[in-house]
Amino acid sequence: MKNIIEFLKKNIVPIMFIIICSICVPISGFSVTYMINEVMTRLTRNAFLILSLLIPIMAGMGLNFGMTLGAMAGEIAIVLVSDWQIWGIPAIVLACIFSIPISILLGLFCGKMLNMAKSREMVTSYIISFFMNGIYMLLMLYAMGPIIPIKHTSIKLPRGYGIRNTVSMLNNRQCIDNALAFSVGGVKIPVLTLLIIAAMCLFIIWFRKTKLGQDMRAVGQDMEVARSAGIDVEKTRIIAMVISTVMAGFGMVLYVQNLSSFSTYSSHSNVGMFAIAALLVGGASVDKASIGNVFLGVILFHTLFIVAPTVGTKITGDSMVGEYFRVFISYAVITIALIMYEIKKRQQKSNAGKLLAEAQNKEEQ
Amino acid sequence: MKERIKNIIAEFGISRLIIVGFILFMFALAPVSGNKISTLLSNVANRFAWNGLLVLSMVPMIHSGCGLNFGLPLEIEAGLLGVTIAIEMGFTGNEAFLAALTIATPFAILFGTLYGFLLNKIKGGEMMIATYVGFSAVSLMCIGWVMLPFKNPVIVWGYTGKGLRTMISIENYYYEVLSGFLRFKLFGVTIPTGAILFFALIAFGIWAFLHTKTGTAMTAVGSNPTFAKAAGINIDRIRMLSVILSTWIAAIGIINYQQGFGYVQLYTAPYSMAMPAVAAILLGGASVNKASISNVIIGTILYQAIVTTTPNVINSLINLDISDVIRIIVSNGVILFALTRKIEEPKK
Amino acid sequence: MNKRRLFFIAGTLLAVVAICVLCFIIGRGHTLYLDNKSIENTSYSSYNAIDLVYKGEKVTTLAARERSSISFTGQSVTITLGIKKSKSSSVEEKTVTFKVPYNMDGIVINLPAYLDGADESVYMSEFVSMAIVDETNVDDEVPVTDEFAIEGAEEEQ
Amino acid sequence: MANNNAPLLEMKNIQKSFYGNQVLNDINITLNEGDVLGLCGENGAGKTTLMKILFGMEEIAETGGYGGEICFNGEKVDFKSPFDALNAGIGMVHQEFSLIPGFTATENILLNREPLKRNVISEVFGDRLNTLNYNEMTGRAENAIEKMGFKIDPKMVIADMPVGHKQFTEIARELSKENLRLLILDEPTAVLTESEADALLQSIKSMSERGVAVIFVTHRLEEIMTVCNKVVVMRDGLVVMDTRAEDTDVKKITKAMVGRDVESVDNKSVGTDETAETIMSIKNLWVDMPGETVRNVSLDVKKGEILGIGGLAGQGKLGVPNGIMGLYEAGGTVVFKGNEIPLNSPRKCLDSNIAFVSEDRRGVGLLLDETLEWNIAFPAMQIQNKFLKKLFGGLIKWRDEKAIKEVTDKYIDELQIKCTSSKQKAKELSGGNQQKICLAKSFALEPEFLFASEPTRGIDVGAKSLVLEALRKLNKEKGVTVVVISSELEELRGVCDRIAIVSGGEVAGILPASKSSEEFGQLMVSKVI
Repeated sequence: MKNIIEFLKKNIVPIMFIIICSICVPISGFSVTYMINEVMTRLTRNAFLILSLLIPIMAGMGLNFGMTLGAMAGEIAIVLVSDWQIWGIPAIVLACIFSIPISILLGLFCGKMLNMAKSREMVTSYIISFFMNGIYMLLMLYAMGPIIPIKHTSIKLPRGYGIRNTVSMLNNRQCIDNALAFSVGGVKIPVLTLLIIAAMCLFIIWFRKTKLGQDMRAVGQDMEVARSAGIDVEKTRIIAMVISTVMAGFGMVLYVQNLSSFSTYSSHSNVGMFAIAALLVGGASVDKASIGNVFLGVILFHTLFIVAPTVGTKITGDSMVGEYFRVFISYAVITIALIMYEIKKRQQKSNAGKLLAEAQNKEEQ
Repeated sequence: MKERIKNIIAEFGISRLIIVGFILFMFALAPVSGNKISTLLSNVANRFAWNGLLVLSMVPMIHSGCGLNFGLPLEIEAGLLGVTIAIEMGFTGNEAFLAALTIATPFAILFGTLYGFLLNKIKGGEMMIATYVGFSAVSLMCIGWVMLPFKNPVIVWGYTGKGLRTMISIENYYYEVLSGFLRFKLFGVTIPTGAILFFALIAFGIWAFLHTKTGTAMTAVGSNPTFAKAAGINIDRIRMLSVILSTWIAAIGIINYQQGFGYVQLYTAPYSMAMPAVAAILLGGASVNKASISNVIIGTILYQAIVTTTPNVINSLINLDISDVIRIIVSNGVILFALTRKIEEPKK
Repeated sequence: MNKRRLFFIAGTLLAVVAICVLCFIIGRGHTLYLDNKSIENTSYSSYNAIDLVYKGEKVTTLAARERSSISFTGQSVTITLGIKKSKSSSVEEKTVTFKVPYNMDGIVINLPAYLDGADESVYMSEFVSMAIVDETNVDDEVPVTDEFAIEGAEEEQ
Repeated sequence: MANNNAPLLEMKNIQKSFYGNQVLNDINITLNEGDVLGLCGENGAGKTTLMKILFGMEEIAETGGYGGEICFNGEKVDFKSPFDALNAGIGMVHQEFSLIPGFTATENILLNREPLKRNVISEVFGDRLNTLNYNEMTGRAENAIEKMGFKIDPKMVIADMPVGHKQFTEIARELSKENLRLLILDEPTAVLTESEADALLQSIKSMSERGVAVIFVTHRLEEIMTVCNKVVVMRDGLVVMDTRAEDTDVKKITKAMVGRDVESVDNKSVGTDETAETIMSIKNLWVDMPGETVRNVSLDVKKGEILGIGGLAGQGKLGVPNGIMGLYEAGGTVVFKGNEIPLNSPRKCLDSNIAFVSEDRRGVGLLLDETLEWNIAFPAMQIQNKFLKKLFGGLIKWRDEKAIKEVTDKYIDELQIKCTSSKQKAKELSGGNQQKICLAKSFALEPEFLFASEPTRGIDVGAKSLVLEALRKLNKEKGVTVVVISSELEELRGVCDRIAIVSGGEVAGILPASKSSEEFGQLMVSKVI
């Protein structure tokens, strides 16, 4: 009985979500194929991004709210590539390659900053994402055009410099999804994207077996012991951050190729926040996350995401309630996960007292 | 003499010197760009009166060691509830202001107690959780604004008659009730005396509180919690008190902000209220566990100066609407700077 | 950084650069504009009707004075034309390939001139978009900065 | 290899001083291959500092380095960091575990020395992307464990391991280093059960047969006799005994460890009159204080006496006051002047006039960023509403700055605290003066009962005698019952009427201060767990 309660306590968030989904989905009245189709597209769209969160958790840096930096790098690369009128899969490949140097730069900056704010990584990475958002806007609104040559009017703002609010992806929309896609019973299965995501999972599993992966796990659990064993803690944490940012860059490119257009100035901050919420819904915690959490999380979180507005309208007759309910659920999930992590951290300290009391009356008998 | 200058600079902090230099540079450019310095200054004075209290609400929690109060949006909701209910009950003109304050107080105490109880449970991880508690509360309230049974046509959506509007003008309610009071011109600069007096009153209240027995206990809890515990202080009770105090000031602060700004902003407006207030108090020289009233005053003036002068000056000079970007970079840059400072642990 | 490592790194860099160049070439998008118009004071006059078939799929039939476009990636494009010179003549199939210079986004081909054997300078010209500045969404000016992912729900998440 | 007739390790006239007080003077130790040297001595005798010098810990270099010479393997060496020592072949197992909880034993044993396999990606991106060679790792770990002699499961994760196994994992880790020539064990048996301790002694024997020298730092004198062939006893930074194990026995070692040349200890105490009524009685107290766990202490304190509580470090003596004052989780019953005081709440003790001077000055005792005035006046203000002006009929209690300044200046000259003014920040004072501030803080409470925990630790000699004098004065003139907790036996014998010795989390015995230090020494090591 004890370990059942333990199991329940540990996975309170996924269980809660399963219950909510099982209530909302029937109410929404969507057909099964529609649901599966929707969840499949969102799964392929977001999975890569959420996978990029695993490495920093493994290295003990908590939830990487700074992943929006990687997303920004991906967006900058996409904008450049579409300005050079490159279409289809070559455009996606080029965008990924071009996002690497930018991601590395941003990852280094973020890693250095987090090393200066040890024990406060998450808040700092959260603020870094806003700070970098400011610099990103400076770059996109004022530097693109005069400094970085942008030819096409479809991308440039009418005033001649700066990038439009929304950049269209029409000429390379779903180019990867459709590549080897086939549909089974009305559900489109984008095989190539799934292959890419599977390759990423293999990389993470393989990475855990490398020396660097082992060092990261050691640093994540106890920095002092790792340092006394000779591991360069600072460098390892920075590498973890760089890898995560590069992966987030790729994830963003994959995410954007699925849409017909993306909003240059806001989609990266949405993406970051919803990826973290999805991961936590999958049962991950601030110091432990597995690939299983990613997929369970994506499916559960996005099922609710699809269903919420319609359920909201059905219950309250106002579609806005569904929208707000969706945003509330994401924030609530992150809050609960953070609170449980802090409480669990303080709990280990307090049960030593009980042992002593038991030891004493054992002595008396 | 050189020695004195050196420790003034160290005391004032190099980063703040850069920002002050930047602002002076802006003021120097003002005449060239065609706006009068006096209008700029009155702008700063006006916005100081609006935001002063919101920044002041940071002090109690930083003082008692709860860290930077990113949960400000939750506290602002208490104030918004006070206003909407006051208007719903038909108060108009200046009584609406007083009614809003009185109604907001019970909500502030309720929200403060819940929020304080939660923060006591998670000592150490306050800042991150406060942020998301704030956001959850605001998004929950968005649902609330739609569902709660408000009838008064002034504030309810015109066509559906259900759910509150996002922006409610308080033109004939308590607009400028404080700022307008004894307003006078000091060689061209309009000073909203009423609002500044209101701020001064609350600030004096805080200053006085910090001189009382419980106030001293709160400072001790902030600077070394184990010392306070050894001296018999009930840490959780003091932290709870600081959170309730901060919630109450924030609730009052948002109502004061509205009387200056002229509109009540509901739904998603509170989201973006936390960052400016945190940036302002850090700009004033506060650290993650030490903040004083002078930090609030200096910080708010500096921050508002940046936010108001840069757009007017730069726009007219090189007609580039860059102010929004600069605001984001500066405010988040300052917070980042504070977070990466090493706060010396009491043990070291 | 021993010799061996340097060799491998150089190898990978080269491979990456090669991939980029390849992508630039095969990925470069162009648009081919086809006119079935006569050109004044020349002998080339529009045909009765020309069918356009691209990659086995019938794109459209160009009547006189009509223009249509095909967008494609890569430097050259092959299309088959079903040409009816006049109302009564039979349809003559002809497969043609056009090479597009790298720096041009789009080129305009005047079919009658091309089919009647005119030289390149006559039948081909660069397509210059009239830089139509659509005043419609001028409110682009104000960047939508949704700092807190609040309007997260607006574009299909 | 250097000429192998020279001894493996020679430490010649080693000197070390911390902030002015001499911790080690003129230490000479020689050690040959395969020797097992038992190193023992009271706390503060300097043995841990000596081992830190040998192991090249950064702490030593940071606090001014050391005098004298170390020759290892015949060559003169000066280790700047633990890594130099490790490369030279010296391993050290510290008291607190340095293990990664989530890793298996194998991963811990080979931490940062894992055997790797090359792969395509690591060719390009660098060696850190080589994959771990798992079966080689298990192989190496197994023979390290077997070399160590005690069977532990290499696959088990440290977090689920019993405490003893963790210690063996660390030893196996040091043994897995091929070039290991000398292993330092710092009180390894403190956490082991009987059977595990014997297994450890067995593995030390097998190590020495294989030519690995071992320095075995412990309080358990019988273990030294069974396994060591050389014994070194240190006291007050001096080597007082350096003989072969056969020529000595437990009794001689204890005498060397504790016995001073008994100069006249001016103990003015008149001894406790047994007839005085008990002011505080403690029954089956347990306290969960990390490193100072109290298991089952029962003790009665007589009114008006100065009771000393002594014992070795880590045996629980510091846990007693911290537990009673509610700073650490505690259980049991404490009766003060007839009525029972609930535990785990500092307020209740302070309300019944019990004050506490903490051993952790900087962490618990002081508000480092506040002025001396606040530090001294704060507890009295909070608990007894002293130094407060009543405004509007007591509705608001306002800080009475004048009264606070008065009481601060009173104690500044009474305890001769060297400071620029009462407004100076506490962190700017020297150790001795900070301790006086903590004392003044408790005196301001005008307590009836005072716990003073390690009042003289880490302060200069001048301040020491002044602090002890102040405690004696408080007891004599104001009749305050004082309990002094200290690890320096001589000091307790100088100021207390009776001394209780805590060992293994329990009271080993209570003796009048006039008893000889050997008897106290016996009590100290009697129940060492």
